[in-house]
Amino acid sequence: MLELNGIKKSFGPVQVLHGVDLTVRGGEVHALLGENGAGKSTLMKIVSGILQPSEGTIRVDGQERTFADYDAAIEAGIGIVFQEFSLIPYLNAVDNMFLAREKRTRLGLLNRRAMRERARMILGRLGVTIPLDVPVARLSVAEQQFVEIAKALSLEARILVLDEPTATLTPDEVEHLFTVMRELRRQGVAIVFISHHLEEIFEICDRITVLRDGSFVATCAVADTDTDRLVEMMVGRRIENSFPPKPAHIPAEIVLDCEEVQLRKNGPVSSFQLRKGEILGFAGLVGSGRTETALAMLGAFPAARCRVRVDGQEMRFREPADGLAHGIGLLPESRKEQGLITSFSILQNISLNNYGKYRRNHWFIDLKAERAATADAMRNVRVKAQGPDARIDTLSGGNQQKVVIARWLNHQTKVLIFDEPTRGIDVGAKAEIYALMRQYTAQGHSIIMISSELPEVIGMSDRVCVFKGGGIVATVEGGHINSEDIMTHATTGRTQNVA
Amino acid sequence: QDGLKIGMSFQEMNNPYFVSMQEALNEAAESIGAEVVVTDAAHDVAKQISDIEDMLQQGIDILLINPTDSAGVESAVTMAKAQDVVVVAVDAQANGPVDTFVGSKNRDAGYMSCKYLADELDGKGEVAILDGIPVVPILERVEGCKAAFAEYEGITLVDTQNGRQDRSVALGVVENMIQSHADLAGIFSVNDGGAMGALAAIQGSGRDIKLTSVDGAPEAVKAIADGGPFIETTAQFPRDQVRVGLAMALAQTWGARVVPKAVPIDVRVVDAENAADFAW
Amino acid sequence: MSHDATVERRFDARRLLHSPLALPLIGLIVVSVLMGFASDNFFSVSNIFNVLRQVSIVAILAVGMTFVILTGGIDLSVGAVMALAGTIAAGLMVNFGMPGWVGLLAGLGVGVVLGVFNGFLVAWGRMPAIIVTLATMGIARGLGLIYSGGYPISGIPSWISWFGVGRIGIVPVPVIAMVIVYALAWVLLQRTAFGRHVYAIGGNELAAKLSGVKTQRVKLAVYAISGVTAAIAALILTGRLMSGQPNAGVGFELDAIAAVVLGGTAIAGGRGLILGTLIGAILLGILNNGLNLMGINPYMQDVIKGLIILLAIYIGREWR
Amino acid sequence: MSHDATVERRFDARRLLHSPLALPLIGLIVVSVLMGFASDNFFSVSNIFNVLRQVSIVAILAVGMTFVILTGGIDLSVGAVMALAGTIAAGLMVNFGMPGWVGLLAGLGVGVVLGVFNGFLVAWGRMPAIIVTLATMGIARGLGLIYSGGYPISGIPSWISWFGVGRIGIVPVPVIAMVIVYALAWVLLQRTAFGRHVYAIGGNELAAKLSGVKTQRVKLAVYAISGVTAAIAALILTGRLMSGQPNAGVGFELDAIAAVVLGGTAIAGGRGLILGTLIGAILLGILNNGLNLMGINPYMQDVIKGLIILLAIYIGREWR
Ligand SMILES: Nc1ncnc2c1ncn2[C@@H]1O[C@H](COP(=O)(O)OP(=O)(O)OP(=O)(O)O)[C@@H](O)[C@H]1O
Ligand SMILES: Nc1ncnc2c1ncn2[C@@H]1O[C@H](COP(=O)(O)OP(=O)(O)OP(=O)(O)O)[C@@H](O)[C@H]1O
Ligand SMILES: [Mg+2]
Ligand SMILES: [Mg+2]
Repeated sequence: MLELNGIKKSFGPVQVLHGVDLTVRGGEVHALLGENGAGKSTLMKIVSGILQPSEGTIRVDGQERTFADYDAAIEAGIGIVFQEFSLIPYLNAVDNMFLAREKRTRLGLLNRRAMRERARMILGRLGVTIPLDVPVARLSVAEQQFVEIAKALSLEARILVLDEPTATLTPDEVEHLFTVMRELRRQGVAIVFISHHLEEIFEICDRITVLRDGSFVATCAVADTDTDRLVEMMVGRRIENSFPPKPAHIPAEIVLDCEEVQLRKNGPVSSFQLRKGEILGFAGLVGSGRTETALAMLGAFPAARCRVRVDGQEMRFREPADGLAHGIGLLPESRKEQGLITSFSILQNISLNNYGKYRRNHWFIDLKAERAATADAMRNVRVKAQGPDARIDTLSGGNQQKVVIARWLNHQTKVLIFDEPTRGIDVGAKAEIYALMRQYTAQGHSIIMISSELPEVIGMSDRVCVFKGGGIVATVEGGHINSEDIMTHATTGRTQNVA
Repeated sequence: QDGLKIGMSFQEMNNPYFVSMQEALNEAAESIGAEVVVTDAAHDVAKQISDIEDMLQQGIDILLINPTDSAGVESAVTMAKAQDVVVVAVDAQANGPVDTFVGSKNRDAGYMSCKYLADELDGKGEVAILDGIPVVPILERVEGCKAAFAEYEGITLVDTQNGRQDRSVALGVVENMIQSHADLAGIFSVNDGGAMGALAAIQGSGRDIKLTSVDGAPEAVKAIADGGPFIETTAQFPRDQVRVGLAMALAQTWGARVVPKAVPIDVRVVDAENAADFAW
Repeated sequence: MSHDATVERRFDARRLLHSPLALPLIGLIVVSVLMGFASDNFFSVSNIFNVLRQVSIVAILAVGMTFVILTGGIDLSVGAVMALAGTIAAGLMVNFGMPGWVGLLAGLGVGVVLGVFNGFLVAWGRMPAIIVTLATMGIARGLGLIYSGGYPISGIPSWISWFGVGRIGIVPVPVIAMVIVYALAWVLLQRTAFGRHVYAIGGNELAAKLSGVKTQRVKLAVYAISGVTAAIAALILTGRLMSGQPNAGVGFELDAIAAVVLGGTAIAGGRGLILGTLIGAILLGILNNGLNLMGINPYMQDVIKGLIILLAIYIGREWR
Repeated sequence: MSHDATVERRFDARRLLHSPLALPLIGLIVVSVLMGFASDNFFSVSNIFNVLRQVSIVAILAVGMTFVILTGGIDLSVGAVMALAGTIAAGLMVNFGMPGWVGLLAGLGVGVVLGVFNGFLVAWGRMPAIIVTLATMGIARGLGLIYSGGYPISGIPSWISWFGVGRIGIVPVPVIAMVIVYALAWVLLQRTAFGRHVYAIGGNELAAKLSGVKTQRVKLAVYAISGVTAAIAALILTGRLMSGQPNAGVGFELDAIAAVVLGGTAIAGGRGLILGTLIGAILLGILNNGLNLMGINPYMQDVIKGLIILLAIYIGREWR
């Protein structure tokens, strides 16, 4: 149905695709795999007309096509869910789904009822209920992701591209999505699916194409391969057990004591303690309040109540800067909106909150020291880029995430809150980041890791706080850190109500 | 003489009053074969100083200055004199070593207009003043006007508002004035620009309010000739101010040593009787 | 049962309070009541129409401004474009003896041309709106003054004054014009795809473009609309002043922007309601009128107006 | 070998061309050369210092404006704050017989207070900068007029004129002041953490805040800096005018914005260089001076200036 031949793409002097071939048949789910920066998103942007290839041909149904823009691709039956959100924050879900293809009445006015009904139907198919009257900015990240998917589905595309749609979804929601994908496959739709979760690949995909550094490596059937072989194709080497061993003993010293957090009036009250050198996992379903709890501690979310002790001292942070001053840093969950300064270079992004380290004569930045330190930090997390001066928006999604991680690892704060740290990170890099996290705690620092990836929570956490409905319902440790226990708490746990 | 160069710096040029000055200047200069440079300060003193500095760079021999503000232009006047340029202030006085000042008798103008208004109202009734940008000539007109009103026991000044000498601003301000004073019988506007706005407001309200003003602008004169609420404007003579000013300056370049320090130019009442024959 | 009802009632009141129109409306009511106390004339029918008539010009300019600001742009040229449109219209009638309607059409044409000029440079030229329209402001003012030689152009056909001072029943014509313009703008923004696209561009231009919105065309259109509303305002102004005034409307762009923002529209674009703009414009008009009626020193009026605007926006910030 | 060398050379030229300063500089050179052809006087030393002296006031205002715009804000009050600072300074000297330096300090105080007022409302009040500073503009103008009763205040100690018309060697004092202010601003922006934070806030305020930048303090600081530069400009203005002028500086905010944008700073914030602003201000000054020297009709000057600004920004858009 879709056939790409010898696609090449350069941005200025940098070539990012070196002749990629890809054939997707109707009625199959085709996985596109590769490390961060391998060129997956770029290839899909070419398919959907957002970028033009430097060389190579695109065939749809055997006919050679060139797409001047996304509209032209849509005409040809192609729909895409972008890796970066493309929703309009202040419009509601319906308006977003039908943006630029509104249904009209005979008078040329908006047919709002028809659009609403159709939106409800599509969202129903995805098995989610989303409020249709509020601006999408008020929806959770996962809800936004579903709106995004619904938007692509509303196109009735025959070729559907999903660029990391599951990165922000919980297992349950992923299942919903897969059900819909299977249904579409049955109807003969060709689906290109990008994900860094290999287990998902094996669950839903029929065939796989692997890219490495912008070059085509291989296409094969899922049945003919296994995880190790895939990883080797992607990374060019084997990756051993991705989670580093957990330390046998965590000292009892408490660095952060969150005595009382109540997100909303009449909501549940939770408390937890973070020990020196431990990784404390925050697990829970989407919207269970993990992010908000973290933000509330730093004064970035207006919680009804919040009492925090740092090293035994009562603190009241009004903004993240106060938290930083006391050694608490936050890596936010949405790198683009909350993490990166898009107009800055990689170097400037890494040193953003850390000029204290490169000071000369008290006031001035020591540019040389800054450069040296950031270059190190970049190497540590293996950012793939032209150099420290490259503009952030020329990096692939995963590499952008690595830059934010580099910023915080470089900062060496006593406590680091990592909100979905490996979102969009490839398997190889993930292992390295896990190793870095362990290294970090081994130095006596502590980490709170908010994650929607259960294996990650289980593999990395020394203890796990399980959230539900805005508060902690259970804290598990030791042998209880397993998926059954956590999921039970996350779905059935009872929250304490405080009058 | 090898190319006499005359510079004139106006405070504003989007006003027929100053436009006609410029026309008179161009005619006069042409008749003696002199070159003219004109600048428009757009009511900005700082720009006026820059304008004059630029003209001095061009080597002007005579500077006619129509100051936005008397005090503010002093440094420019000083600089001009330092380069032996003859400086004549036109329409409003300038501080510093100005050679001659040529300007209307603004206090008389305000006095005459308001006396005319009071007489037309038979010496009784509520009146209001439509004020303008606070520069000396305008302040003098208001002062003269108040002096005239004070001579009539039956006249009460009930309101003073600022129409910024702008037709559309004045229109709104006078509409509100009319709303808030049910017995308003007369309005004095400090210039014709504001008066035209006031006239529109009065006509729109359908009330019987008499209007006088200062300037003698073509539009105002026509409105007076047509009859209606606008009954009088005390005319100034912008063209003559420039002509006299230039003459004073020329006299100095020819070597005159005792030119008058100030040449006041008369103003004249223009009303329905003589409006048809009046033009700047 | 009764408990539930309370919850429901409370919920509704909150909804009402959280409507983006709530705050401008409250501001309007508060200011009106204050003015009513301070001046007996304020609540007379004749004064209310007086205020609305005075408001009409800025209110109509603010319609185009709302479209532009919703896309995240700004149009500083509206006052100058209005003046130029009025001047050219009057000039054609007076100096070239053309019939009134030709002049009016020409005025409209001036608005469209300059609006398209702005829109083209912003959309296809990818230049910042603030600087494009600032330049256009200078150009339009200059052209008006060159064309008229600095003189106001009077002597236009007397029926033109109907647009400025006429009435239908007891309602002034400018007020009717204002209502019609607002109604059209409301339909465009709330009930057409074009309107959605205007909001979408202000919310996230890149995302809108990726979704297939023809962002350049839409941007061109909003500046053209701003040009058209400037020309309509020029028509009313010409009718009110019975002349073409090359200097009219200096600073009106700032009043129009103030009206839009007071009306609750986000200056960064993407959020706002056209009815808010109407309320904002009326609020400003009432301030001007009320402070005049109270006979406050005009210099003091600037200060009070500034403080009230700050207060209104400060209280309103929660709603944005 | 020779092939390689070519490639390298070409690459370097591109780098140079892609510096954000390249375009403003080219614009400056082109306009200067044109003006030089059109007017003999243009390239005389005395005229160059004349231009720089004239430029100094707007150029200094534009420094504060650059800081503010880099954070994604805008300051429309600079002209009015400058006028108020000058008026108060002159008023204290003349009406209260205070020594000159007390007056000057008071003027500086006015700038700081109004700057902090703006910054406080923008940062802690979370109000849009355009509307806050618009209101402050009205308030500052009103206060200046109330304080002075509308009259300019003259009769200040004569040594104050040194700041406006004095020279050190052959270099006018305002030019020296301008150079010092720009040097300080350059250091602040390029060599301190504060400067990086200014850029970061303009690039992505939320990200900066979550990363631990004290965004509110930084924003307060940039508006305060803008107030300070307005007060410095007021000092020079007072020296030039030898009086406090409550009406001075109307529209200077627009000239300052134009200088910033012509200098290549993105109006949305996050990107730009202070030296670009200097070049932009000089470019504007040369246009004013050159068009005056050529004896162009003042109305026409507005049109030409507008067109040249558009052209400059249009060509420059690729660089942004
Ligand atoms: N506009 C651009 N200019 C220069 N280089 C770019 C640009 N866009 C992308 N690249 C580069 O192209 C390469 C491929 O990026 P792409 O986004 O396609 O990666 P990806 O495979 O989707 O990675 P990820 O898994 O992290 O999303 C990256 O090295 C990136 O730095
Ligand atoms: N800006 C907002 N306005 C209103 N509700 C919000 C907003 N942001 C989040 N919420 C809601 O608050 C709840 C908690 O969200 P939070 O982001 O803390 O959850 P989470 O457990 O971190 O999950 P996620 O994976 O979505 O980040 C969710 O129900 C979400 O819909
Ligand atoms: Mg990608
Ligand atoms: Mg979260």
